[in-house]
Amino acid sequence: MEITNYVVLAAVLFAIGATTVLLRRNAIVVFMGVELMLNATNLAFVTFARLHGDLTGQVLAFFVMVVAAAEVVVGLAIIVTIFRTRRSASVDDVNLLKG
Amino acid sequence: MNDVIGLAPWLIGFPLIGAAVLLLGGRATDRWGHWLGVLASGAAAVVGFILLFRMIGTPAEERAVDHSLGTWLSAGGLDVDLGLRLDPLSMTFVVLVTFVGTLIHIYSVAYMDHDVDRRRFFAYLNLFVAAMLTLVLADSYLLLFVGWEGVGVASYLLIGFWDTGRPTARENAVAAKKAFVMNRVGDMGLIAAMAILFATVGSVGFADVLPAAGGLSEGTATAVGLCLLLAACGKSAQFPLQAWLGDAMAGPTPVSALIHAATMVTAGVYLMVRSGPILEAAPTAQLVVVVVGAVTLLFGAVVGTAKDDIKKALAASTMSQIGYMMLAAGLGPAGYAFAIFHLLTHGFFKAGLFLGAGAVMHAMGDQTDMRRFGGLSRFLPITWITMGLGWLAILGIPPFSGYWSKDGIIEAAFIPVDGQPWRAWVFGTVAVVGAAITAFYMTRLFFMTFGGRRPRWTENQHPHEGSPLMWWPLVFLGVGSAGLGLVLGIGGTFTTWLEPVVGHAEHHEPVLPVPVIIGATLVLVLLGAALAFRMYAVQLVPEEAPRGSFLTRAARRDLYQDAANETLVVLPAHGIARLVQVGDRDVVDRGWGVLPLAVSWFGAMFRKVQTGYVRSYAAGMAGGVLVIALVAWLVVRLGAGLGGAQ
Amino acid sequence: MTPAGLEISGGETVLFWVVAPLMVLAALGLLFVRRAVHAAMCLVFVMISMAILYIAQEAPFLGVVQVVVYTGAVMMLFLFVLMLVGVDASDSLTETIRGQRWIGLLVGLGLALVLGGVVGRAAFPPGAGLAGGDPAGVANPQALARVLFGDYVLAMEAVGVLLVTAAVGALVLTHRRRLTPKQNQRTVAEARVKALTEGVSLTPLPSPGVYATSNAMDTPALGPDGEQIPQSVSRVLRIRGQERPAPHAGVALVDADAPTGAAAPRRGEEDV
Amino acid sequence: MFPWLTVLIAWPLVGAAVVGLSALVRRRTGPAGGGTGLARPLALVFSLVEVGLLVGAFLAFDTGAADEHQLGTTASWIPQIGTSYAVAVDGVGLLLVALSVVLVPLVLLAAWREQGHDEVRLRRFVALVLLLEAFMVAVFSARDVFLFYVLFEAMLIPAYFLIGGFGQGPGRRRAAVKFLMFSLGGGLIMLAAVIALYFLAVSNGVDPSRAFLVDELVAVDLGTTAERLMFVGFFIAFAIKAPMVPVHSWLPDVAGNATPGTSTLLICVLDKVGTFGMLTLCLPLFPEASRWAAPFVIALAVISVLYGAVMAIMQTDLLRLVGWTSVSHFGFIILGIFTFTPLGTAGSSFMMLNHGLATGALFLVAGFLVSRHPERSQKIAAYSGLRSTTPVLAGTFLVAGLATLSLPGLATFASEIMVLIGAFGGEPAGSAAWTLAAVPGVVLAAVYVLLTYQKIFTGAPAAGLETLPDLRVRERVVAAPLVAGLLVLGFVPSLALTYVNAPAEQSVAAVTAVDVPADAAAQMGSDK
Repeated sequence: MEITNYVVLAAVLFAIGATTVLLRRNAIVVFMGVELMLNATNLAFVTFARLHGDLTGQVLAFFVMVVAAAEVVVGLAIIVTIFRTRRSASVDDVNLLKG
Repeated sequence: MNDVIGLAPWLIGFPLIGAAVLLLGGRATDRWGHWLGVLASGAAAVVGFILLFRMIGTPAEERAVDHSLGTWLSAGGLDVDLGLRLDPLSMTFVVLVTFVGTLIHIYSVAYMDHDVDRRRFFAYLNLFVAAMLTLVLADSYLLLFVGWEGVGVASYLLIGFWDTGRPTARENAVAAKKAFVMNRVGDMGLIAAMAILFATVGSVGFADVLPAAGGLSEGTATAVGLCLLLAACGKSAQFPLQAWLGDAMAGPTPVSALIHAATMVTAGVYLMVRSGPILEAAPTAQLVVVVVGAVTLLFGAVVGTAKDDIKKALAASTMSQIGYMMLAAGLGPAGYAFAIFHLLTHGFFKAGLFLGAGAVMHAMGDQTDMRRFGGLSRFLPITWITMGLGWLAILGIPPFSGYWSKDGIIEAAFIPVDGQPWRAWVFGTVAVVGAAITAFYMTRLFFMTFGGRRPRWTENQHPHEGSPLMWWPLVFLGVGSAGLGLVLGIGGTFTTWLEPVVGHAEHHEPVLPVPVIIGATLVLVLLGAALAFRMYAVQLVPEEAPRGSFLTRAARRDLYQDAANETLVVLPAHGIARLVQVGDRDVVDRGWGVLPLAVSWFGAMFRKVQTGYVRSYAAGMAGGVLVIALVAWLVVRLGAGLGGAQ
Repeated sequence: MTPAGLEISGGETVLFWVVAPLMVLAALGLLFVRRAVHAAMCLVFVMISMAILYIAQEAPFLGVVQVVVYTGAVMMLFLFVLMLVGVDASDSLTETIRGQRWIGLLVGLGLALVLGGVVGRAAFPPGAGLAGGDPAGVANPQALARVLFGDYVLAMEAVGVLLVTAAVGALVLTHRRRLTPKQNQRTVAEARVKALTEGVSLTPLPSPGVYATSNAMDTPALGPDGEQIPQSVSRVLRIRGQERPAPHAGVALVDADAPTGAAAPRRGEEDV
Repeated sequence: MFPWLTVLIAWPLVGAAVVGLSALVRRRTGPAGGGTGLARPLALVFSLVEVGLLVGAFLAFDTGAADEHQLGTTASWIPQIGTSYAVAVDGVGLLLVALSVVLVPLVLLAAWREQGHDEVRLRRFVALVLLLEAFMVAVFSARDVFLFYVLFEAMLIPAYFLIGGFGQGPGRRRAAVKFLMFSLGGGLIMLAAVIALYFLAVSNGVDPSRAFLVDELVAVDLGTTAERLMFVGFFIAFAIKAPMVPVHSWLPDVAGNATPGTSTLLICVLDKVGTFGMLTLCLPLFPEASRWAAPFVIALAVISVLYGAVMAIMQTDLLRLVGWTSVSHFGFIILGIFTFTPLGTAGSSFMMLNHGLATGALFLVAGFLVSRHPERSQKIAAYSGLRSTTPVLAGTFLVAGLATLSLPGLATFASEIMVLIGAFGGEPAGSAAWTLAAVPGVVLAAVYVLLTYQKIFTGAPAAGLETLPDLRVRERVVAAPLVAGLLVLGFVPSLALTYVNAPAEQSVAAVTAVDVPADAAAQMGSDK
């Protein structure tokens, strides 16, 4: 087996995550898509760390995890706040970014 | 001469100071302002006579003196002094302006007695005298132009003197504006002439330009001559810029006498005579001057026969008489002296006629329609006699003054120029016919006013002579009308007097013997006068104007000059102006408006991309990544391909 | 062509081919399941599988962290929020933005193609493997710790600050500001006295169940005048129609089901 | 040597700051100072002291060397990009500085009651006027192209607020934006040229720390194409400012909507930056390009003369009319500059001063008239027959109007006739013909001035206007210096010509010293 299989797997997972972000309307599921994309990159990092024999990739994956955790905390807090005021978790209900 | 030359600036100074005091002093000077005006004008007259007598006392060749007060304007090669040129020509004018001017000042004290704005009137009169003297005393075209415009603005102010508070106020103001604007049309000519002279000779001073005139190419001289003629036409109400003079009668009558008869309107003739050397270098321009003079001469005379308004009839007469002068000025040295001579005598008799008309109007409660006069000789004897003298003078009956000057012009017109007898015949005939028509309309005016047994007055009119302040000037002018020509004309005194300025005229024989010309003229004049006497003194004059022939109706309407101006100039000009206005709004302004519109249109277009939906934005970003990847790939491929090709 | 320094064992190969398709399937579940809870469960599966792959790829520490942080903390957080929002909240899959579905699918596919293309076209170096580069005997967590607290100590500190900030941020965001003044005993008493004019009784309402014969909760109390007081029965019972009349001779229960009017005070203030 | 110009620039800035701070003083002392506070008197005192300083500058100026730049200061400003604070004036610059300094107190006095009793508004207004004064003095004395550009744009800030914030017309905000957009558009093109100029100068061996100084740039040979492009960049900016047809559209709107005082400062002084820039930057920096473009510029100038005059005749709004007359007069100024004769150039320089006095007087007197109308109408048709009720106002208006139509005896005549006589003999192709084409402008001027006078002041008094008050003492004090200036300079034009003759000769000499390349001459021929 080639080690690149891991990378291909990461790419596929990343694409699925991105598609989730584009297609789903529930903010929480969209968020899960983002998490999936992050995890896919982590897999790539770990694979490349192994490929190059360099631990830095793993370190970076570690940092991604921490940042992702922070991001989840804040993001979910925002979703909760929005849900509390608008009674909806659909991203399409929030179009204040309109130009 | 040089010991009194220092007085010369005071000729202009006295009236200018008078005008300044009266204008700035305001209502505080109301009580004595008119006497200050008379004093200023009188002082100028005294200075004028002192200078005149000193000039007569000096030998002929030393009479022309240039007196400079220092530099006025000096820049880029143009040096103009505040310089005065005193010579027989300008002194003639000085005496005419100050003497007649002072008489009219005195007359006005009484004439304007009841006007609340009498002080302002005298301020303007003084301003006019100062400007007129600047015009004639200037030693350069530029300084002449200062006076030229100065008399224009004084004329504007005086024509529109009654521009508020009267039923005709708006018409008066319009007449004033018309006069100024038409004068300005002429002024363009003077500006252009100065520009050409500066470009060719490098100066606008008489001392530089006139001697150099002979060296100008004929084309340049013609251009300058025609430009000067345009200026003269505007100022002297010559065809085709004559339309303003009739309307200018809206001003008080002393104004008409001083400005629109005796002095300002003759400035064009002065300009022509002063610029004689330039005209002589341009035969074409000379011919045009003669033609303009001849046309105006007949034009004014024809219009004069039909006017019922006494002032407008006199205005038409003025136009016609200036036509004579202009004709003479175009004849070269032979005519110059007679042009100025006629100008001088005309100044006296026409001022007298206008002041007489003023006296009649004063007596008849500002009535100007001659059909409502009649039989006034018994009630206004002094006016009758003095106007009678003026009437005889303008008819050219010997030995009254008009005979000496006008006959000289007619004779000069019959002299062939450059061996072209047709010109002599044409212009001579025109001059003689004009004299006959003049006799007709002046006799008509005189008898419609004074003759007839049955007065045609409106009710409640009790004509009587005005105060001595009014009739003494009439007497002076009447005496001048009667005797001036005899004094100056006999033996060619005046011609000799002007010779140092205008040059000596070689004597040429007219195409007809002189006695024949004189005889024929007199016969035609008497015929014209007799016809008028029969129609307006023997027969009854209807109170309402009859419809009249086509020619009469046309003459009443100034031979449709206003209509022609309206259709030929005003309407097209207004059309162009409308076009420019619409163009500015709809093309220029809106054209610039397109830029911001385009910007906001683009904004509106790209605004639609911003739906506000997060997922759209996310799709945009992801799509952008794809596009970038694609472009990067293409670039790499292309780069590789090129690299491979090399 | 297996790289020299990196041996991929047969076991790992088997593991990969078992786990990877399942992961992809679970990930696709994220796209297609309707209920958010199910999506969350799919994601949990993907993450745990991911941890397994990490461990297989010589990253045992990250594998453990993955389980602890993602499945243990992050996904639990997701589930909590889902509970808060409503577990049964299902997503309608009809698309509201015109063209978004096709654009999304196209872009997703394109992304997969591009990434796959890149992977396919890239020339990878021979695999090195982590064991070869490390000093012998040092386990993965220790090696990682050396790098983390050696080269990246500053980033580590910064990440710590970030976590604290995120925690505070979450607190601030979810904090509900009090819009009305806090109620204390005095204000409650004053409000009651004030409401007296509107026909609200000053004293507590009588409890149900006086003269009870069975379950006292569903029987209205009787007032001093002998009338039944319907309000004394819990509102829920009244709405369900489970109250029963008081056994009082001669007095019929009149219109017990009808609401007692808008002005009628309710028992207790706890409104949902 | 005393830095007169720096002091002249700094003093109004100090004034603006003090006026701004005067709010604090009043608050501390309580409302004892009446309803309108200290701002107006303070500003007036500052502007009058500035006039005193100006007199000092005049005394220190050596008229024998009017073509040299004097009274100046030079200091490095941003050494990294080689800009300097370099100020100095020649005779022309000094006259324009004088015009700005003299007009400001008059404008303040004229606007004494214009802004009502709102103290904050008043304070802002006078502070902006003082700020504008400082910028105007500075821009006329800048000898560093970059400094000039910065001031050129900085002037727009106070001008924008003066139009948009304090105007009288309903469209003042739109007019302010229009003014700003036009000016910024021109400034942008000019900026490109300024930057290009710097780099070309540096590449031609000019010391980079001095490469923005005009005196250094004059000697640089830029190369034909580059010079022409840069000329166009500068010229467009100046043409917009000077308002020249067809980039004049902003001017009538501003004139119709701003207060007369603002219009005076803007059109009589600030717009002179356009013609001043043409004279002192375009000609010396780009002599060959100036000659190359001259036939085209002259044609546009003459079109401006006639266009502005015709549009003025067609106006129904008094203040817009005055604005249009300026388009006409700026045409004359540009005609004089681009025919390259010492007489015409001196006339144009003189006319820049005279136009400020004459049009300023006309704007301010028109403002006095409008302020008397019960509804503050600017429509000419709203007035009639006012000569008998307000004779002094009518007289002042007439004098200002006659100055606008260049009547002899008033300063404008001398300058206009100098331009016309000079331009006729100009060197560029078609000078004579175009000059003759401009001459009808004097007739049109007579029409628009006298028509307006006739409509407003003659005839029967309009209903409701029978008892208007005549000019008050304050208003006479405003009008008197302008009228006196016009009369004095009209009778003794040499007072001003002393300052403009030498610079005019110098700038003409600089331009005519350069040969026009053969291809350019051919192009000039084909332009006709």
